[in-house]
Amino acid sequence: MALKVEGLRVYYQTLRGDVRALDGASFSVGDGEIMGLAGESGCGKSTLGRSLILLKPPMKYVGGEVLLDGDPLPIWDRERMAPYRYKKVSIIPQQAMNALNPTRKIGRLIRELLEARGVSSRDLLPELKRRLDLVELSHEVLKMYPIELSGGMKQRVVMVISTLLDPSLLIADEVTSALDVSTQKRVAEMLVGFRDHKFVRSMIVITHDISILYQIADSILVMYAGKLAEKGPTEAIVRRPRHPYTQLLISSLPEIGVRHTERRLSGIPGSPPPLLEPPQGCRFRERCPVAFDRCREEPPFEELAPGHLVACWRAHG
Amino acid sequence: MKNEFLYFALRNRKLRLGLSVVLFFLLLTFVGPLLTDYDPWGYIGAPAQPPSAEHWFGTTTFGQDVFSQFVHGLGPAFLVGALGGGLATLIGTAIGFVAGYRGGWIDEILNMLTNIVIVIPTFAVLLIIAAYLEVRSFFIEAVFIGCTAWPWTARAVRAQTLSLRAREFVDLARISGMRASKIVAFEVAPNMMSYLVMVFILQFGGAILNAATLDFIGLGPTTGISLGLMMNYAVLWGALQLGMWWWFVPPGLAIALIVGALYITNVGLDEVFNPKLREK
Amino acid sequence: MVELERVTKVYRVGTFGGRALKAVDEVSFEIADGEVVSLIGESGSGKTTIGRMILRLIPPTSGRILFSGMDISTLKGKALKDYYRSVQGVFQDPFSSYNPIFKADRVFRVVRQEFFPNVEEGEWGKRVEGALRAVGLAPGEVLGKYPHQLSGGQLQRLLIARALLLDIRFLVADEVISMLDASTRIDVLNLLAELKGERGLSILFITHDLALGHYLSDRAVILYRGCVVERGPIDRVFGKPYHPYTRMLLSSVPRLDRKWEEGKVGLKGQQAAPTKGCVYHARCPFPYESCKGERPHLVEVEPGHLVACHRIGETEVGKCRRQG
Amino acid sequence: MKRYLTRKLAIYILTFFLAVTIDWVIPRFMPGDPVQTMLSRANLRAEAVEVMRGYYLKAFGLDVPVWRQYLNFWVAVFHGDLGVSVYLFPKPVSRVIMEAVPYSLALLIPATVLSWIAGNKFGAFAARRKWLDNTLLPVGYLLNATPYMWLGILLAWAFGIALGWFPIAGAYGFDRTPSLSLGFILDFLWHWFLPFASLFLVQFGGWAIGMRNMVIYELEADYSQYLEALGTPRGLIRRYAFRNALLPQITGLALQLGVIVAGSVVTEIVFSYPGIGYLILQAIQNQDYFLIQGCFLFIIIGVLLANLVVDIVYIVVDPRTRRGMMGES
Repeated sequence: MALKVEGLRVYYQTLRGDVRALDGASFSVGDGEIMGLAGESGCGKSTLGRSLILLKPPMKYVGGEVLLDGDPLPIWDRERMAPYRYKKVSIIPQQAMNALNPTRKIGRLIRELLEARGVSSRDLLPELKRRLDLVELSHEVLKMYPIELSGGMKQRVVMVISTLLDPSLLIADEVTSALDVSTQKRVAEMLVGFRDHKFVRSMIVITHDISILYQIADSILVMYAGKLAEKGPTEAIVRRPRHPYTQLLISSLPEIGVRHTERRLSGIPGSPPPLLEPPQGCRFRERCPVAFDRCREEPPFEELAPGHLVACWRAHG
Repeated sequence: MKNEFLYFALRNRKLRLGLSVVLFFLLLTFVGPLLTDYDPWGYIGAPAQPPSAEHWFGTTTFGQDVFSQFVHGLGPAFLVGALGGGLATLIGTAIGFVAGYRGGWIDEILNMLTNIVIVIPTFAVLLIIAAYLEVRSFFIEAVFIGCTAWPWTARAVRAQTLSLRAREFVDLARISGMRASKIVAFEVAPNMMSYLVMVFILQFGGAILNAATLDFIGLGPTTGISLGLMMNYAVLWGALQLGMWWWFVPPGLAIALIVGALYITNVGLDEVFNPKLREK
Repeated sequence: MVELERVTKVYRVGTFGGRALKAVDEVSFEIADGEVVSLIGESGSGKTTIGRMILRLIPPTSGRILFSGMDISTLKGKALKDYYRSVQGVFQDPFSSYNPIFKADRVFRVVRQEFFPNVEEGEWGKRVEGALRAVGLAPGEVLGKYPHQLSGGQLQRLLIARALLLDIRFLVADEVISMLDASTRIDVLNLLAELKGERGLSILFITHDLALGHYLSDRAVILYRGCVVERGPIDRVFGKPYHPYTRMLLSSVPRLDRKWEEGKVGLKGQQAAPTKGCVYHARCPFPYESCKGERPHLVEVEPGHLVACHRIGETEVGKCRRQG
Repeated sequence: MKRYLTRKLAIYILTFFLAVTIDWVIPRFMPGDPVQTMLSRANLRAEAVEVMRGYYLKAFGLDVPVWRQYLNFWVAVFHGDLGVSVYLFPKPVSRVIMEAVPYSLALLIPATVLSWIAGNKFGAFAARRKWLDNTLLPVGYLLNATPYMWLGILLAWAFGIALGWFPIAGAYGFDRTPSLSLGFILDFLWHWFLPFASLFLVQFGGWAIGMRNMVIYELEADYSQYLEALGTPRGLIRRYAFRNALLPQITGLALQLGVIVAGSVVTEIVFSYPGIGYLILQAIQNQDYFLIQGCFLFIIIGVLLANLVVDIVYIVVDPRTRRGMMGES
């Protein structure tokens, strides 16, 4: 197991109290696995991603453990976590377009960043160039300022920088969201390429778009309102989802070939519960068409079939 | 919304501190003259006396009561601040709105004007105008200050208007058939109220400092008393050499405290208005 | 109902308007009564600019936009207001569509103030409730709330209700669901479909998402770099696309029913904006020499289905399809 | 970059044009008869009156059309002919000013440059360091709110009178004449220190606070967050933040120039320091209008030149302007 997360709880501190953005997450990601992390806005998926690398206020560590390659990650300690960052865990942030210092040439930025982490930039230069080729960027970008690149180019630069030290775990946070479909496809394929070239051992791809995950992920973890709803192999999640939320979510996605006159799709009525004071029991209960009495108790996140976990009483019953 | 604002406003330490200091001096402006019977210009006592029960802030080289001068000088400071600062805010806001909302060549011209007035040292212009005016009043001083201090406000308001204008609610107002002036007044401006309040506070403080500088070099109002004028006389008539600290400390300290408190109030307001800056 | 005739928009960029940027380049198409047309393109295709020109938020540089045969650029004063009675828009970002310091239902008051100053309070209240119910909102749940207290889906519905108060005949829906969550998206789409069906509303549905376009519309217009490269009935454009760009788009869409093919979509050549020749030639997998020099015109390949590609009309078409 | 600089230059030239016009308009179109008023108000020696009247008539050229007068004024300005000082009769205004300028610059340049550097360093250092930050804020705002002359007066009183460590008037002792001897230089520095310190301190507060706010803003920026997520040591992140925060501070310096000049004028007055500021006070007290006008023009030209220098520095420091990437000023 490359990554093992056990009972992780991370809250957001606000003046009104703690927002329980991530309320107990237990899962693991295997060697060479690309795990997709899906869910709607505010479900806690970005909180989960970020807390694995940089947990800082207003985020608050409440409990849980994280093991990477068998070693515990001190994610609650901002200082002690520093040596693990980049070398062990790395991230492609959501705002990749703004992630580069505007007043440094990209080559120099990379050099200074590597030297600061005690890595010789000279030794890595050939590899850096090889990877720029891989993401279809000319070596000239090293002599340019970020402002001279397009948004997409900046994002690919960030992708190369983030993976340059071959981290064990890469977190890709909404990397494809703002992109056009054609670019989206290439970028998604590049992520897979990073894994195939062993630049990263395993990867968590955070997105709200399940169809992207279907293309590139080995497994998908669906979150709802700060809790894990379902995790399983991609094919199983898309074809045979067991959690009612996953089922409704997937059936609400329009596909090419579907027309409203022929097959009318429908969304999920209602909206997610407030995470400031979340309801007891299953958090999807209010919107769930098959909810019953037992859902007042919290359903366990348990294995149904090998590698397929669901938090739903109906699925277990 | 409103209650939340009030809640944070009352809890904010900087805001409370800043406002109390400003209010204290404002109160003193009104109450102060009642506490003293002395004519600020009258030669009423022994010269160069240190503070005493009779003369709370001592007397000048000529035997004038410093406390009386001080409390009478506070009023003009607030007056020039409110009037000059208000005028600067008004001009700057108007130019910023027009330039930012209309865009095009109007924007180009107003922008050019703003840039020119920004590089002209305000003080030098005030200097030459004041020098040629034989009779000067607080009102004229405030108007001149207001007419030269607006550029940074215009620039900031223009930038904000530009960004608000690009928001979709402005488009929605336009396809509701609303006229441009109405959109600025009812859609754009209300979003900037908090910002404009802060601009006014800064302009207020700036106008007080500007006026004090002019008064100090003898280009202030030709009649009346002001804090800047007190410092002018103190320096001219040897308060320094004679060690008469009670003469020059109060006026400068009052200005520094009032303006400083205004700045602190501003930081406090900024924290109240922008949740991101609130103390954690 | 709405007709675009060789509409062009050139933006001046740079401090003194030094460079010109052609956002929309001689675009012509029309939207018939009761028809939903999808305007599909990636960022920089000019799709939003077209929507804004139809709403008269910006003027075209050249060309005409006709509404019921009338050139909308000539409208002024009352005539313009009447135009807005029939033509309305809903935009991409629901949160930015509301003034954050006012309650959300202020959009209704503005409509009353501007269009129906004579309708009395009670009557107006009934109309608002009617419009809210028509878009599937419970009046009690949304009236009197601030925008941040409502969800994106609710806000977009409110805007559609606002348009309905005006008895509109044509709606410009600019990426209206791209910022909504997947679980509420489809309901807004269904709502638009109902309005078309029940009220005979014409809709210009601007989107970058081909699946959404396909779900809702009757016809599609594919834009690339400000030019129409293909347009026609939706099932023809999606079922039998001719233009290499349309085909590339379709093959790049992530789908849940099949995996991506190993097609190589290059990222290079995306930056340069060609001034002559086919707008797509730098990225086209099978360009001709003539593609560089001459811009292809839209050619009708089957009834109502037009394509702008030099390969069309030649026997190569079939071959080109097989390769793509 | 070329466009950026051209635009700036155009503004400066326009500004200069406007300033000269103001300088010409104000004495002419203020209420009353300027020549008569000036002559009657000025405390002139008898023999000077006639010379002055002749000069006024020539300078104001009241017998030629207005446009001609305006043109003549420009010609005179370009010849450096700004009239004759009344108070230091018969010295030409330009010479009076030139003699005062070195003293003003000796105060202004070091005080401005050093306070800018020190304020920025200190502000960046204090940002996000709780204890320092909590002290910096109130002290900085108070310093920034302090009228320049008052701080000058306080320093003069405390260190000049009460403690007696420094002289509080003049640029050098009465018994000395300017020379390059060590004795004179030490004496000069001794006189220079207090006015310098008072100018320095007020500005220091402003820069420190501005920098503190900018650094905090930069540390919140996406690129800082990204670097932190990659485990970059705080030193490098702060270095980047500092460097990027400097850019708005450079622009801020240009915006502050007018205020700084005003501050140095009153500081010179407090310390009777023989620069332009002290000259202005003398001119006002002696109603020496030509001298006031000359000082006005001189300050404007000085500030415009300083603005140009700041612009060039900005171009050197910000790579984006060099690459022609700046849309707007």
